[in-house]
Formats: sequence, structure tokens, C-alpha cells
Amino acid sequence: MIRVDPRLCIGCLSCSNVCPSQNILRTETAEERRIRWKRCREECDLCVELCPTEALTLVPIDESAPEPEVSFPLAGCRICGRRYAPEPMLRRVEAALPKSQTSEWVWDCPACRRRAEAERTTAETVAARRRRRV
Amino acid sequence: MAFYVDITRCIGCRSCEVACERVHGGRGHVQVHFVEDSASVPLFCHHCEEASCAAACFSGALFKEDTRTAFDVEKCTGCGLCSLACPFGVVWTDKIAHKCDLCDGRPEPTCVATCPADALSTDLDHLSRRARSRGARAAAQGGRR
Amino acid sequence: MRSFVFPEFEIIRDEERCGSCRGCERQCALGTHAYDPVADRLVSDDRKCAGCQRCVIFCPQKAIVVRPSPSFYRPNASWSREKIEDLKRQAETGGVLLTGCGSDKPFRIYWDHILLNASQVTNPSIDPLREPMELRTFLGRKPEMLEISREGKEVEIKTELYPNLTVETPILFSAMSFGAISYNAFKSLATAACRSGTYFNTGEGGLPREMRGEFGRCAIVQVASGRFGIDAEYLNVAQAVEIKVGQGAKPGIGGHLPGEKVSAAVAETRMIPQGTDAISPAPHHDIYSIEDLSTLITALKEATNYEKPISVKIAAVHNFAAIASGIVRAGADIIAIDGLRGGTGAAPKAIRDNVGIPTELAISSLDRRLREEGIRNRSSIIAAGGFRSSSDVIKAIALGADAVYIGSAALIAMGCTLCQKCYTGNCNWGICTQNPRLSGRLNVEIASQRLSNLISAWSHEIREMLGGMGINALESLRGNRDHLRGVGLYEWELDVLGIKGAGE
Amino acid sequence: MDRKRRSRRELYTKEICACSIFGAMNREGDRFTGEGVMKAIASMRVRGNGLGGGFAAYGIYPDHRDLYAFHLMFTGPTDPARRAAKQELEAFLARKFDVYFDEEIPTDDSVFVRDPPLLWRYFVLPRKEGEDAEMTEEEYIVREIMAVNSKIENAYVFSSGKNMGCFKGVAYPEEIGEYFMLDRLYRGHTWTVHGRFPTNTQAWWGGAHPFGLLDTTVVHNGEVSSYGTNRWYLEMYGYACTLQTDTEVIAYAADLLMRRQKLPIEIVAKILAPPIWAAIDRMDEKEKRLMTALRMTYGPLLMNGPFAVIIGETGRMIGLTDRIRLRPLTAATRGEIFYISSEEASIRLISPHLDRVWTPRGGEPVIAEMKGYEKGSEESYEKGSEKSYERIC
Repeated sequence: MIRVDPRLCIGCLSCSNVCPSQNILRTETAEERRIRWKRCREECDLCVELCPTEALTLVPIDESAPEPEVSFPLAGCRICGRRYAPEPMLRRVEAALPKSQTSEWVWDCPACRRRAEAERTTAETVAARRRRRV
Repeated sequence: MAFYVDITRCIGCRSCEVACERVHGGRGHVQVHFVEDSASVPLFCHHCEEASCAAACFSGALFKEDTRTAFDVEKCTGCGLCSLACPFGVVWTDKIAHKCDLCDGRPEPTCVATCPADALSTDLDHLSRRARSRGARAAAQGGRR
Repeated sequence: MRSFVFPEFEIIRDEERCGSCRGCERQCALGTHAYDPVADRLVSDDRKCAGCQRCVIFCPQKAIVVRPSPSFYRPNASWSREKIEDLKRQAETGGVLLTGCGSDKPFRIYWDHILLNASQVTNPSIDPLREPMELRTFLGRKPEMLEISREGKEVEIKTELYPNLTVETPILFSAMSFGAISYNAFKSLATAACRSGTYFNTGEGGLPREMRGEFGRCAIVQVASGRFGIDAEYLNVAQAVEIKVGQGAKPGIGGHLPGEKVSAAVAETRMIPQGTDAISPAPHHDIYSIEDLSTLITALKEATNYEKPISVKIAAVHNFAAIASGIVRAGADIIAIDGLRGGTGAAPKAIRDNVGIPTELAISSLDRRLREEGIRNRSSIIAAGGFRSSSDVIKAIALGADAVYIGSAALIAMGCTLCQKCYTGNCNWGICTQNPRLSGRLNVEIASQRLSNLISAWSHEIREMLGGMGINALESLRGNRDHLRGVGLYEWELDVLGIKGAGE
Repeated sequence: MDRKRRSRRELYTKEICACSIFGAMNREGDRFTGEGVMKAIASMRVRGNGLGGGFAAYGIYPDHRDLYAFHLMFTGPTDPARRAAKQELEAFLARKFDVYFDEEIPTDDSVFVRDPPLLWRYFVLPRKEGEDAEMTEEEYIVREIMAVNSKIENAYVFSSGKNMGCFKGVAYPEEIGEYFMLDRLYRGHTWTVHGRFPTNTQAWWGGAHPFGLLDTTVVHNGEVSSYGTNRWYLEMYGYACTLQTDTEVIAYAADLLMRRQKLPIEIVAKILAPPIWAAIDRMDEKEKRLMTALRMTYGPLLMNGPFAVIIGETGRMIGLTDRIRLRPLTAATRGEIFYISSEEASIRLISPHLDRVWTPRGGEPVIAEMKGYEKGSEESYEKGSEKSYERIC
């Protein structure tokens, strides 16, 4: 079975994605993301191998140990307010970005980023068309 | 290699979206975004020089290869860090990351080949030549450039 | 060049069951399985499959079957498929065919032709669940006799005793070096040996520094022809030193650890530059004769202050019994003999399958030879090569071995499926590889648990069989051929084994 | 199959048997006839089946006390074969020994015994010549006996001590006693007896017990499962095991340990029937070290399987059972007489009022010694007393 270090886990769901046996359950509501590792008897190690933070360890099965579970509140978008990602993930992304870049946009949701990008690139055209219309 | 979009020519037909989805098993990488009702813009992966998605990727699935940001589907775990790291919000994750691969293996990205308005190109020169000729034509007609 | 060889295996995927979870794709380091995102299904390339069965075991839907490819050449008693394909491979590569694990050729397995005795009426069998049943064994030189002085009730031993290894069960882990096997596999062996009161052998790869404190007390360290990883601390931290002269899978040739497997940790332990090939020469270049061996034995005894038994490991070849007797006279405290079916990480196939003699015959003739010369108690015999079960072990002991080395059996306990691709370094089970992604699959805690379970299971079975024979201490079975009978063996084979035929 | 081939394959046949054993010693050294012990062993008739019985008697040849008494048995299918064996043996003896006196062993032919061999006794001293001069007499005799037993066909030395003798054959022990007229002709201070129950029918005279080498004799009830191991260890020390019995290996082991290696009997008992490791691990350091050294060095001499033995020597009698005590043994004293027997009833039969009766624990020897007994370094024994050793350090 799997032992989880909740201090390291960022809630990215890699483990759940790669688990062939679907032993890592995810529950996502508008407010929070919850992950539960079932007491799995497989020793396939894929989740351990593919955890970005090495938060998981394969340990011998122990029937008495509780099933590990972690939950993360989702961070809200600065612009639209929609909750879109667990905060530890965003912090990790922020830390990983090249130093030359600004990083506050990380706290915008992808939809808002797309809208911003679209508005930026079309600003000139839109303005011109407005003028023409006027 | 990257995409260049001539926004003025985009007619918002979403052919690029459809073409991309067709090639990538129903999971496209292009999204045509409408700004009010006055403009449309296809949003693509920019294959950024300093790709923040590749920087955030822990498994090595995203990496810079020459000028493009390549994606190795074998290594992807679908963690979603790349989609959170894309400043343009064009990478998305659904058990696995979906990101433009420039239609690897085809002579030309499908979206470029498909665009009926000739708004897309992978060749910057093509666009700039066209812009120059448009300018020249306008000048010849005595109009403003 | 296009390969004319059939794929060895055929992969059958039950599309109904397959949930496209891609577990198989991630499990296979050889790239056999691939995900086709357009069709949302998995596809397999039979050619890449080594038959290790990793994907089969870990497919949560049990959707995969890997079986030998049914393709065939025209049946030909002389040209078997294996011979044809080996030849084709050589025509394609122009090189020596390498292989791993012990020989899989159908030489007679004598264990399966030997039967054990049991008590009836005249001699009560002993119930190992209720009575003590002793497997403790000492390995090393024993004195001819004990001289004892008595002062009233005070008894003193005047004879100086030789250093001996004490094992709680006569099963030791064979030499498998860090480098040939992964760090995790190596550590699992060490952990299990310490936990089970037995020993593991470091092989020729040295003992990583951080393991010395904890695992030195159950280590036998090896000095082989490449002299990798040897320093004074290495010799002294262990409980015994083994000089490796030969290996059952490749008698007469050396070893070759390819540079790709020499990772930073391996390089540090072996004391060689990272990424360089670690080549063990065929002979020890300071042993060209028995007197040179004697010198090395003495040198190692000096280096370890005469506190450790010195073992010499040789491959069982035609005249080995005479040689072994010379080795005992040269001062070896333990003789390890490795028979025909001994394993390897990499060996030329031609050598593995054609050189040596079976372990069973080797044990018997070595034991007899040493007894005839009256030097049997000057040296213990550890037999190696092809032990598959507790009954093999107990038969070996009845033939005259003091203990056995298990290699393949230990690896199988950890997950090995004997796919024989050890030499590629891409072991999907994380055993025979230095790829951190693959070796990480082998969990030390779980693997060592499997190993100590194996040792405990075999020990229990040995106790059961001993009790059935009415014997409650293993030393009373050693060399006790009276408890063995042969079936289906020729007269000469019974002669060499020194046992009667069944019913005789 | 020729002999060489047999030995290469070690195709030995081991006889399996269960038995009654009995021993009596007068610790004052007064001699008595074999009548009592014959009566005692007869009472344990059900423990035997008439396929073997024998006696060892100490102190029976006071007139030849300084000569080695060799009892010889010439077997063989026909009388001429036996005579031929005798001739060969005598030629051998003439080369190696000075024979002072020889005679046929007197027997009472009115007692029916099956297929008796030709029995002869020789009183000899060794004649050591050349390089053999360096050897001790005992070494020399052991070597030559091994040679006779393994090389001269149909001739077996079955008794070879000074002032003692073994008498044995295929019959119930009391019949053997009558056949050899032990109740009339001989008086000894120590007697050990054996009644045999072999499971195979091919009993032969040489295979009967007791088995003796020099003045050490062994009567034994049991089956040694470690026979093969014990045998190879002893063969390494030059003992040729030819009689195919467990008793033989016990006798040789006793000879090796007590005579050649001069180990005291308590130590020998700890070698033949050592304590279990669990017990050793609980001992104090010194004792643990000793026991570990013993088991390490003499592991192959551990007698595994059920047994009870009485080892007789001139002036000493030792009873010992295996370490988990699978066969019975009872010891008793009455005045200066010391008894060891398979069954208490047989002792009570000849001596109803006993001073003390006890059952020794598994693996712990009971030792009876004659007054004034001195041998080797064992002066420290309390003279003429019996002991059951709890611990020996």
C-alpha cells in the first residue's frame, strides 16, 4: 500500500491519473479537491515513480493503517473568482517559472488568461473596427 | 517554428479548431476566442522561447526542442502543472496534457493548411510580405496604409 | 539490417477488458506497449517483448497474456528453433550471444531423481512443531579434536578454535554484486540476511560505505579477479572473505559490467570512474598456481587478523574435486562450489550452456574426496547453482554440503521471472538494472520481507523433513547418504552420488 | 557386486533393531557369575525376538590379565570355509602378534542355537615392528582389528580387551548365556547384556551385541538416524565400519573420544547427546563457549535418533540416553552393586530391595565406577559413587 506525506503532496492527481487499478480516488467540488488512497495490494509502484514531489512511498500492506486521505481548498481566480486549482500547485508553478518572467498571472484562471490574451492581441483591430463603425 | 496569425484576416469560422480536433483524436489544441462581436482570434501555443510549461513539467514530458516546445506523451502523467504554468491558458489537461505538437509528422500543421482565410502561417515572412503588399496596394490606391 | 528472427513472444490483449489505463505501457521499459491516443487503445510490439510478464502481473484488468510465439520453422530434430534463431542473430550481429540467469538446458536434474527417507516404527519421527529442531550450522575449519583440561568442575578448552560463521539456517544468499543488481535489490538481500540469521555475499562489486555499519555483520565480501571495491575496512567489516576463482555459469571466463550500468554510486563503491566498463579478468593475475592462491589466502588472513574464515569459490568442472582438495590444503576454510546451473548477470550463452558439471554430482564427489583424504573437517562446503526448493537444499546437505548459496531463488522471490535479459540492464522488475526509474520499483522493505519469508518457509520445510527422518539436528544429516535413494538413475550416477537405488 | 564398487557407492546396509539392555557392576570389584544378569535379561524377553543376544564380562580372565583376549568368530557357509578363514587369520596373527595361548571357546552344545560359527579365542600381545614401533599398543591393535574385520573374509574379531570378553550370538540372550555357560565358567565384576529385536530376519552372529573394541563395549537399544554422518566422520579417523550396526559406531565414537582424544566421559556424553541450542544460548558465557565448541567440532558425532546405551570399560560402566530421551533407561543401587537396565522390573527381579532407583535425564550420563578406578586424568572422580551430572562446568 501507499504511504503519503501530506506536507509534500500538492494535489496534482498524477498518481490518480497513472494508477492502473483506480485505487486512488479523487473527489472535486467547487471548493475543494479531495484525494484518497485505497489500501491497495498492488506493488506496481507507478504512482510512487510518477509523483512530482516524492510524497508517496510504497510500504508493506498494513490492514490496521487508515487509508491516507488529503484535501486541498481550491484557490480562486483573481479576476473571475472561480476556484480553479489547489494552492500548493500554483505555488510550485510560481517557483518553477523562469526568473525573467513576471508571475502574478499564475493566480488567474486559464480561461481568464485566454481572455486577456485574446483581448490584448485584438485590441488594435477591435479599436479600428469600432472607429470604422462609429 | 511557431504560428503567426493575421488577426485581421480571421473570420471566426473555427475551421482550425475542427481540423485540430480531427487530427488529435477529438482533443484539440486551438481555441477561437471572440472579443465582443467585433473580433475573433485563434489562440495557439506560442512555443515560447522560455517555455514556462516545460519549466513546470517534472516528468520531462514537455521540453524545448530547437525552437518548438515538444511534448512526449509517453512521459506525461496528467498532473496539470503545465496548464497552470501556461501564461496564455492554451495547454489543458484531461488525464493527460493536451498541447500543440505542430502536427508532428505532417508537412504542415493542419490548422494552417485548413484556414480558409489564409490567416494562419508558420512563416513570418509570408505574413510580413502580405502586409507589405497590402500596404503597397493601399498606397497605390491613394489610401492610408 | 532486417531481423529474420521470430518474435519470441506473442502478446494477446483482451480488448474487451482493457481499460486503456496504460499501466502496461508504463511498466515496460523495453517499450513493448504504446498508447495510440487517436484510437484510444494500446498496441504492442511483440518484437520488443522479453517475456518478463511484468505487464501481465500488473494489468489491473488482467487483460494481457504473453505466451511463447507459436510461429515455427519446419520441425527439425537437429535444428531446433533456438539453434536456428541463435544462428540468425549471430548472422545479424556478428557477436557473441549473451544471456543471463542459469542454464535452461534440459540436463538431468538429479534433485528430482533423489528421494528422502522417513521414519517408521523402529525410530520415532519427531514433530517439529513440538520438539526442538536445530538447523544451526557452522561454516569454517573445525579442529581435529578438542583438548580439554579439567580442574575439578572447571573445564577449559585448550585447543585454539578457528573462526567460523554461524548460520541459523543453512541457506545463504549467493554472490550478486551491486552493479549487476540494483542498489535496492542488493539492500533487500542484506536486510533479509540480517533478519534471518544468515549471510549475503557482496559479489565483486564492493559494499557501499553507508551499508557497512548496519549490514557488515551479515556480509561475506568477495575478492575477485577485478579487485573492485576492496579496502581494508571492506575486508574487516564483513564476517568472511570469499576469493572468487570461478562461477558456475561461466567457468573459465571473467566478468564484464558494461559502462552504462556503472552509475555514480556503483562507481564509488567499485572505486572506478563513472561510466567505464568494469572488466574482471578471466584469471586472477596474481594467481597462476595453487601456491599463489595459498599466498592470497594468507594475505587475506593477515589483513583480517586471522579473525575471519576465508572461502574460495570455484566452478564445478571436470577435475574440480582434486583442485578443491588442494585449495583446502592451501588454507581455505570454506569451499564454495558453483555448479552447472549457477546463475549470472551476463555470460556468453555458449559457455553457460556447455561448461561445468551439475551441482549434485559435484557436492558428492567433493565431499567424498575430502573425506577420503581425511580433511573434510578442515573446510566447509557451500554448494551453489540451481537450488529451487527446500528439498533440493536438504538433499544437498545429505550429499555432504554444509550449506547452500541461493541466487536465482532469491531473485525469483523478489520478482524475477528468469526472462534472461539481465545483461540488457533494463530489468522491468527493478532487480538487474541501474536505471533509477526501474530500480525504484523494487521496494526494499517489501522485497526483503519476501526474502525472509522464503528463508523461513524453506527452514520450516527442512525441519519437517528432518523430523520425518527422526533427526533433530541438521548436523546429523550432513553427508548421511543413508537417507537418500535414487530413482531412474544409471549405475554410474548412483556411484558418483554414493547413494543406493530406491528399494536397494 | 564387488567389494570395491560397494564401498565406492557406500552401499552399506544398516540393521535396524530394538532391544533390551542390562548392566550390573560390583563397585568393590568382587566377582560374580553371569547367572543373575541372565535371569534379569530373560525377564525382558519381549524386548527381544531371539535374533541376537550377548554379554560383555569384565574381570573374567584373571590368569591372563596382561594379555589381550581376542575372541574370533569364523563364519561362512561351510566348515571348510570357516577353517580356511581361521588359517588365514592365524597366518595374519603370526605376522603381527605374539600368540601366547589359544583355544576354542567352550560351548554347551546341548543348547540349541541356530547356525553357530566357529568360535576361538587367542591371548596375544602386539609385536610392533619397523615404523609401527612408534605407535601405542592400543592404536596398533585397533588398526589390526580393522584390517582383520574388513580384509579377511569370514573372520571377525568381536572382543579384544584385557581381562574381559564378549559372548554373543543369534538367540535369546539367556540362551546365549547357557550356550557359553556364563553362569558356570566365568566370574566377572561387571556384566553388560543385550537382548535384540532386529526387524530383519537375516541376523548373523557378528551383528549381535555387545560390540567391543579393546576393553570398551557397547550395548545399545535404539536406531541411530545419524548413522551415515557418524560413519563418515569415524571413517576419516581410520575406523572401518564393517558390522553394519549402530552400536559399532557408538563404540568407535567412544573409542575415538575417550581413548584417543582423552576426553572425559561427561564431555563425551555432551558430544553424543548435546543440549539443544535454545538451552545452550541460556547458559553462562563460559559454558556456552564450551558447548558451542563441542557442537561445532564434533557435530558429526551427535548420535541422533532414539538410543539408550551402556558403555562398559574396565572398572567403569556408563549409561546414556539420547538427548530427547526416546528410549528407556533406569539406574539403581543396592549396596556396592550398581544396576542399569531398560526396565526397573528386571532389576527388582534379582534384587527386590534397592537403595535407590532413578531415571536419568535425556543426554545426561550415569556413571558407575569401581573403587580404586583410575584411568587417564579422571582421578578427580569421587571414587565408587554414582552421579547424574546436571552440568559439567
